[in-house]
Amino acid sequence: MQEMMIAKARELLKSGAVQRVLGWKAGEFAYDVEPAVFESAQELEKSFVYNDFCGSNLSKYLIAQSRKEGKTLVFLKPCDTYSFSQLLAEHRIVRENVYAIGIPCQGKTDGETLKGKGFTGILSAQCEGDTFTVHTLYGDKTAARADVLPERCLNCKSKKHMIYDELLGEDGEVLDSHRFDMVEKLEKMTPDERFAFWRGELSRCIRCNACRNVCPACTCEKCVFDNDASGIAQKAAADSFEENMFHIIRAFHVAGRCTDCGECSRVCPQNIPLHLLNRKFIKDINELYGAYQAGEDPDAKSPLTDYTMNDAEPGIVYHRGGNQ
Amino acid sequence: MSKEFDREQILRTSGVNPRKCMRCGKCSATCPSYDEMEYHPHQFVYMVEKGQLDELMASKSIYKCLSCFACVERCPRGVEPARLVEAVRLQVVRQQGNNHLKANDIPALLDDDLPQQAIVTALRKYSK
Amino acid sequence: MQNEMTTFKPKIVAFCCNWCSYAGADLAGTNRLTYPADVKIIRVPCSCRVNPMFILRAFQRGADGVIICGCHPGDCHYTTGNYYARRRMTLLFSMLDFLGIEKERTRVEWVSAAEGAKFAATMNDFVATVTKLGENKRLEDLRCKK
Amino acid sequence: MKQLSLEKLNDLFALIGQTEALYLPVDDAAGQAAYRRWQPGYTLSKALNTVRSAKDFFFPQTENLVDFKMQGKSIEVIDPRTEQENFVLFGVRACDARSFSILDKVFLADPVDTYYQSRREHGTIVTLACTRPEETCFCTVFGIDPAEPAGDVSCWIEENTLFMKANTPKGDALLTLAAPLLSEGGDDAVAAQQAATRSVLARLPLAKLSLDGMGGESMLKLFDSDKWAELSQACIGCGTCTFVCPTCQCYDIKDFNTGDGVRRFRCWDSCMYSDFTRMAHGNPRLTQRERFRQRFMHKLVYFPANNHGEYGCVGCGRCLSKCPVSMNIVKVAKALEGEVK
Amino acid sequence: MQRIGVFVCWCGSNIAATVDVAAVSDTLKNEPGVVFSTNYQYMCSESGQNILKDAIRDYQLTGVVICSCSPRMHEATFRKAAAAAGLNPYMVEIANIREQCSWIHKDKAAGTEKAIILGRAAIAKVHLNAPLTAGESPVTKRALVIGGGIAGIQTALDIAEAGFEVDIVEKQPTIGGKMTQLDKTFPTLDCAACILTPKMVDCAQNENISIYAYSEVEEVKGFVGNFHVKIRKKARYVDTTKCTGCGLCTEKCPVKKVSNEFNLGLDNRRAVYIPFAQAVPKVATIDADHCNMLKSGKCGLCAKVCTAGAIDYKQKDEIIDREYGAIVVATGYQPIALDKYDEFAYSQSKDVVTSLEFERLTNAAGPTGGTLLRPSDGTHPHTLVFVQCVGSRCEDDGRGKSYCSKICCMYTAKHAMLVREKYPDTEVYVFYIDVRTPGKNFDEFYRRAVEEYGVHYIKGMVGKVAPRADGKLMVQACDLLANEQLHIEADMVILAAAIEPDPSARHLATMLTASMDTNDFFTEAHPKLRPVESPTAGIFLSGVCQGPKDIPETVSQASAAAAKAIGLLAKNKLTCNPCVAHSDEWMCNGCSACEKVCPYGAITYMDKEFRMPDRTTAIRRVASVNPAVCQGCGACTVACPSGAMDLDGFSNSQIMAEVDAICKMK
Repeated sequence: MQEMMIAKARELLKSGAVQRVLGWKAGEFAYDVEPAVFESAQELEKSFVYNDFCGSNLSKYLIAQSRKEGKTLVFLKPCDTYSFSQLLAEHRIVRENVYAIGIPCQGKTDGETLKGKGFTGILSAQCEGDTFTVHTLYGDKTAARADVLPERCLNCKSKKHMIYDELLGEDGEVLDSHRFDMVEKLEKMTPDERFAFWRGELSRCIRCNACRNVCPACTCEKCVFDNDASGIAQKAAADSFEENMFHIIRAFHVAGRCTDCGECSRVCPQNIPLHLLNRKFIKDINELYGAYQAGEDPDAKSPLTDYTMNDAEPGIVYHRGGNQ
Repeated sequence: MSKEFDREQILRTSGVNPRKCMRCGKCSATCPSYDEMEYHPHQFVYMVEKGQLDELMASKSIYKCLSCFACVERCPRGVEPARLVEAVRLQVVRQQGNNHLKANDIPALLDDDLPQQAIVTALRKYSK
Repeated sequence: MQNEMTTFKPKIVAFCCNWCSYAGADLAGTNRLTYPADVKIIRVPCSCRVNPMFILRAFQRGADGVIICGCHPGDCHYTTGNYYARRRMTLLFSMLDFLGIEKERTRVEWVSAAEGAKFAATMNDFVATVTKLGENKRLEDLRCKK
Repeated sequence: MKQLSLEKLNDLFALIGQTEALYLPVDDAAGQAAYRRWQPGYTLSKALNTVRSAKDFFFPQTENLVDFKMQGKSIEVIDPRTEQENFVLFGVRACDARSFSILDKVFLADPVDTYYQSRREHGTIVTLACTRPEETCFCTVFGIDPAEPAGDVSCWIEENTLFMKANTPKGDALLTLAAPLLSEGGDDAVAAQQAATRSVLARLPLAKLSLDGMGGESMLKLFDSDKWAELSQACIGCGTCTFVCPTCQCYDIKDFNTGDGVRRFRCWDSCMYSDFTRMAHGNPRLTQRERFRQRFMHKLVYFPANNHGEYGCVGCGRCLSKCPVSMNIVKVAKALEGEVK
Repeated sequence: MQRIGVFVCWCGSNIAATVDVAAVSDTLKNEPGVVFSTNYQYMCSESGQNILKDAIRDYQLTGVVICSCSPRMHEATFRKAAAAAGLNPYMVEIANIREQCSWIHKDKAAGTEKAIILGRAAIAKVHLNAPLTAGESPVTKRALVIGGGIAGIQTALDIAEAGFEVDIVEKQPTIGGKMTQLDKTFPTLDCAACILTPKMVDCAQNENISIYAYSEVEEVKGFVGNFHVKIRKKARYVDTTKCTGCGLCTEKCPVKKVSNEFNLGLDNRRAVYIPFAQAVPKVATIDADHCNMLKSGKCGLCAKVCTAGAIDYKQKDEIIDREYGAIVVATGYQPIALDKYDEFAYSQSKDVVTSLEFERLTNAAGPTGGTLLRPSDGTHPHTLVFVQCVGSRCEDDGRGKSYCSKICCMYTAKHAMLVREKYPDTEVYVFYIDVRTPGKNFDEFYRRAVEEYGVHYIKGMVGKVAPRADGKLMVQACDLLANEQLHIEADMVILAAAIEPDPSARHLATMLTASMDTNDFFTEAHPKLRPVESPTAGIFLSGVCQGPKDIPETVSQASAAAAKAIGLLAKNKLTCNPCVAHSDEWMCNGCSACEKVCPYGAITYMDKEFRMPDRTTAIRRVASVNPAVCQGCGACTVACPSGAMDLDGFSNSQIMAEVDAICKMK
C-alpha cells in the first residue's frame, strides 16, 4: 500500500494536480511516525511511510493546509474521513483545495500501546499477517495483531470511507462494534462507583490540552478555556472541580460533532479514557434522538442544533441508568 | 391469576397500546373473518382496554382470526388489533399449559397442498 | 449530626425565562405562595440562553442545586428556544449522572406565566430534594469554600 | 554501602513514613507509574519511570502564592503558606535527579524563589539506579550515569536486596533513621549490576546522539535555520512535552476570584501555547513555528549559553514517548546537526 | 469601575414588612463600586424617580440598581427616568425583592438576607453592563402576498384598502386558488364563484394591487421592513398587455388532449388555455410542454388567429426585483395523493373520486355541466358512499397525516345534502369516525343532512372498496353501533382526502427563514396570542398554510394578517431591541451552529479578510447578526462552542457574575 501511495502522490505532484501531500513520515524508531507535509518526490521517497503506526488523524491539519494556495493531497483512513466530512460540514476546510484519497486500514497501534502490553526497549517492529514481531533491547517478542491494537481499533465503527476523491484499495463496510460496552458498564454502576471511577481517571489530568488540540472537532479559533474573557479560562486544574469542568464542557462542545475517532484517548499522556465521555453523548443521542453518526451525512442536522416536538424531557435522566 | 395480570400480560406480549385506538372500526370493516367472530377486532381493542377479558378468553373468536393482518395494515393509528387477538389467544393457551403444536412436529403433519400461510397461522395459534 | 442535617440550608439557583417562568415566579409572589428563601432567581431571556457553563459555575461557586425553568414546549416566546434547551439539558444532566454527580441536583421544569402555584410547588419540592441530598460535594471547588 | 532485604522494604517505608512524608512511584489505574504518598499496601512500581517527573515536588503544577480577602471595600493580603513539612522522595531516577540542579539554576538564582527553596530544603531525594533502560533513554548524552544516580541517597535493587549509599548529610540522616533495618555490604553486587547496566546503555539507539555545535556559539545560525518550519509542521501546540518534562520551568501567574477574594496562584505554562508570554501588545511568538523553536532553542542553545554549557535536557525520554505527533528533542537535535556542521 | 447607585424601595409595607430595607441599603453601600445607596417608600412614584434622577446627576452614577418589584412591572419606568437624567437606560438593573422575596417569605431575617443577595447579584451585573442603543431601520411601504387564493386575495384587498401597495404572487395562471374549484360553500350553500369572483375582480381593479400570476418567489433576502425579493414571472408566451382574453386561440389550438388541471384531470383542455371563464388576469397561457410550436416549431395557429397579436413564442421568464416591508404567506393547501390507499381502489376505479373532484363533478362549470354522472360510464349513480378521514388522523406518516383536516366533515355533509336534494332517488351513506361541527350554524347544517335529507350517517370506517366487473363498487364497512359488517353495492365512492400544505411552502419557508412544524404548516409566533405572525419578524400567515381551516376562518385570518402587516407598514421606522446577539469575528469559527438554531434567520455568514496573528492575511468565514432581525433569545450563544456569540444585556459574563454573587459564601 505504501508503494502505491507514494506512486500516486508522486504522479499527482508531478502533474501539478496537487502542490503538496499530507501523509506520515518515518521517525527514529518503528513507532514514532509523525504527520508531515511533503512537497517533492524526493521527500516522499526519503521518509513517507504508511504502516501499522500511522494512527494519527490527518484531517485536522487540512484546516490550515486547505487555506494554502494550491491543492493538498491527503491520505485518509476510513475513520479519518468521518472527521474530514464533519469539518467540511462545519465549513472549516476549503474543499476545492483538497484531493482526498481514501486508504484502507486494518487498525493502527502505537508505541504507548505496545509499551502498555509489556514491550520495552523497542528497537523495531514488523507485522506479517496477524503476527507482530517486536525487536527490543532485551530480545525479540511476538504478539497477535489483535492483542496489540488499541481499544479504538478493536471497536472500530467503520471501515467505510465517507468521502474521498479517489480510493486506493477496497472500501469496507460500516461495522457493528462493541464501542458502547464500557459506557454501558459504567451506566450500570452506582453513582458512587461512577464517581470514584471518574475521580480516579480525571484526577490524573495534567491539562496539557493534548486531547483538545488533537481533536478534529475542537477547532475553535480561540478555545473558551484559553480565553480570559470567557470567565472559565484555566491554564491548569487548580482544583478537582476544574478537571471535571474542562472535560464536561469539552465533551459538551463536541457533542453531536464528535465522530468518535478516538484521538483524544490515544494522545492522552495519562491514558485517561476520554473517549468514554464522547461516547456517552453519542450513545445518549442515539437512544434519545435517533441514530446519528457525525461525519456520515454532511447535510444532516446535528442533534444539538435540531429538535423534535416530542423529545424526551430532561427528567428522563432520573429514570435511566443502573442507579435506581 | 388476576384479571389485571392477564391484561398486563396481554399488553406486554402484544406490544399494543389500545389507548391509541380512535374507534374508527376500520379493522372490523376490513376483517375477512368478521362474520365468524363473536367479538370483532375493534371489540378486542376496546374490551382489552376496559379489562373485559373473561368474555374474550372464553370466546371462540380468538381462534377465528386468520392472522391475515389486514387490520394491522389498514389501521390508521398503528394499533395492530391482530396482535392483540393473538396475545389473548396466547394467554389462553398458556393458561391451559399445553403446547399444542411444536415446531419439530410440523414436518410429519405437512401436506403438499397445505398453504404456507396455514402452517404459520397454525403455529401461531397452537404453540406457546 | 442530626442537628447539622436539619440546619443545612441549600443554595439553589433558578434560571427563569423572562416570558413564562419569571412571570410565573412573579405570580407566585403576587399570590403570596411561599417557598424557601434559599431559591434565588436569575432572569434570562429564554431557557435556551442557559449555557452548561452557568450551571457548572453555580456548582463551583457553592450552589447545591440548579433548576432551569422555561415556557412549556411549544409555547416558547421565541418558538423553538426551549426545544434546544431541552436537548442540551437532557444531555448535560445525563453526563453529570455519568460522572457520578447526583442527578437530583439539576432539574428542568416548564412553568408558564399562569402557573404561580406550580412554580412555588416546584421550588418547594426541589429545595426538599436538595436538602435531603445535603451539601454539594462532588462538584465543589474548595477554593470557593471557606 | 548499606543493604536491606526487599522483604523488609515495607518496613523501611513504614519507618520513614512515620516521621516524614514519603513519596514513591506506584502504578496508577492506567498501569503507569505516578508518585503517591506512601500508605500501607502501596508497592513500589516496576516501571522504568513515572509519567510526570519528580519536579512536581519542588515546583508543583499549581501553587498558591498569595490570597486577597475582600470585605466590602477593604482588602486583606494573606500569605497562604504553612510550615513546609519534611519529605522523602524515593525511587527518583538519575535523569530526574539531574533535573533538580537545572531547576536550581533558575529558581535559586537571585532573586531566590522562596517557595521552591523551602521545598528543596525540606526534601530528601533517594534515587534508584536503572537496570533496564529503554530505547527512548539518552541521559548518557548529558553525562548522566543511570547506574550511579546522584541524590541524597543512591539505591540499587538487585535480586532480592536493596542497596543504599548516602551521598550528603541529608542522606546520612535518612540512613541513620533507617539504621535499625540496615546492614553493611553490597559493593560487589552493585558493581556487577552497574557493569551489566552500562553494557545495555552502550547499545541504546540514542547513545551516540550528538549535540556538537549546540550551545551559544551557533545561536543565530540555529535560530535562522529553515528547518524549523518543517520540524514544527506537525506540532499541535499542546503542552504534553513541557508538562512531562523534568526541566521545563515556565509558569504563569493567575488570579482566581473565589467570590469573596482572590487567590493568586502560579501554574505551569507551556511555551508551546499560543498565549504563552502574551503581553498587552500580543504574543511575541506569532506562529507555532516560533513557539516550537523557542522550546528547543531554550533547552539546547540558550540554557547552555547561560549555564556553562549545561543543556536544559536530561535525556529522560518522556517527550519521546508522550508527544501526540511523535515530535521530540532528539528529532530536532538530529535535524539541526547538519545546520552547524 | 462603575459608579453605582442603589435604591431600595419599601413599596409601602409590601417590601418593608418582611425586608429590613434600611439594612439592605446600608449593606449594599459597602459593595465595591457602590457610591450611593438609599431607600425610599415608593421608588416608582414621581418623588422616588426624582431621587433617582438627582442621584444620577449628583453622584455621576454610571449604573443603577433598583431593589423593588418585578422588572416586568417597572423596569421601563426606571429606565425612562434614568434616561431623563442622562444615563443610558440599559445601565439600570432591577433586583426583584417584592414578588420574589418579600411576598413569599415570612421571616424578616431570611427575607432581608435574600434581598441583600439579590441586590448584590444586580450590582455584579451592572458592573458589566454597557450602554446599549436601540437601532432603527426604515420600512419599505409595500407588502408582498405569496399565494393568490381566497386568503391572499382578502389580505391584499385589506392592505390595499389601507392605502399601501401590495403585490400578489400566484404560481397558477390565475388567482382564485382552490375556492374557484368549489361548487357551493357551507353552511349557507352560496355558490363559491358568485362570492369569490367579485373579489378577484376587485384585486385586478385596485390600483394599489399588482398581480403577478404565473409567477413564483425565487429569492428572499433582507429582514423586517426591508425584504428584497426576486420574483420569477414565468413565460406565458402571450403578451398579457395585448391579450384581450377573447379565447379564440383556445378554440383553434389543435392540441386537444391536455389533461385539464382546473377540472382535476376529469376532462381536457388545449395547449393554449384560459383556466376558466372568470380567470384574473383573463389572458391565455401557452403550455410549453404540449405546444407544438414550442416543441417542434411547427404550427403557429394561435398566432395566426390572434387579432391582437399577443402570441409571443420567444417570450422568456422575467425576473422582477422588488422591495417589501412585510410579507404575507398564503400558500394554501392541496389534497394528499391517495396512491397509498389501495383499499379504497382510488387508482383502480374512475368512480372512486376525491371530494375536490366531486366538487367539479357537481359544478355547473365542471366537465359534466353540473349533472352528477359516473365518470366511468356517464350514467346516473344511485348509491353513493362517502368516506371521511381518508388520510387524516393517521399515525402512519408514509400514508397519511396525523392531524384532523378540519373541513371534511362539513363539506361531506354539504355534498351528501346536495346530492339528496338534487337526486332524491339516491341512497347516500357517510362513513365517519367522529363528526366535528364546531362553527356557527355548522352542527345545524349537519343535522339537516341527517334529519331532512335522510343521509345515512354510519359510525365506522370503510375497510375495503372492490370494483366489480359489472362496474359496481363493493364497499365493505363496519357499522360500529350496530356491531355488524356491511356490504354495500355502490355506484360511486367519494373520499374525503386529507389536506396538506402546498408543496412549494417548504422551500419558501427556507427562503423566509420562517419555521414550520413537522407537517410543513407554518408555525405562528405564539399559538394563542400571535396566531397570524410568523416568529420571523415581518412575515405574516394567512389561510391554510398555517393549519387547516375553512373559508370563513381563512378570511378572518387573512384580514388579521393584513391588519398586522398594515401595523408594520404604517411605521416609518422600526426600533430594534438592543439586547441582541453579536458575534466576535475574531473568535468565530464560521461553523454555522448558531445559524442553525436561530429561529429568525438573523445570522448570516460572510467571507472577510483578516490580518491573522502571524501577520498574514486570511479570508475567514464569520457570522454576523442582523440586529434588526435578532430577537435576543440567546439560542446561538450556547450553540457557539468558542463563545464568539454573546448576547448584549444578558452576556455570559453578566450571568456568571450574577451566579457568583448568588452563590457567594458568607
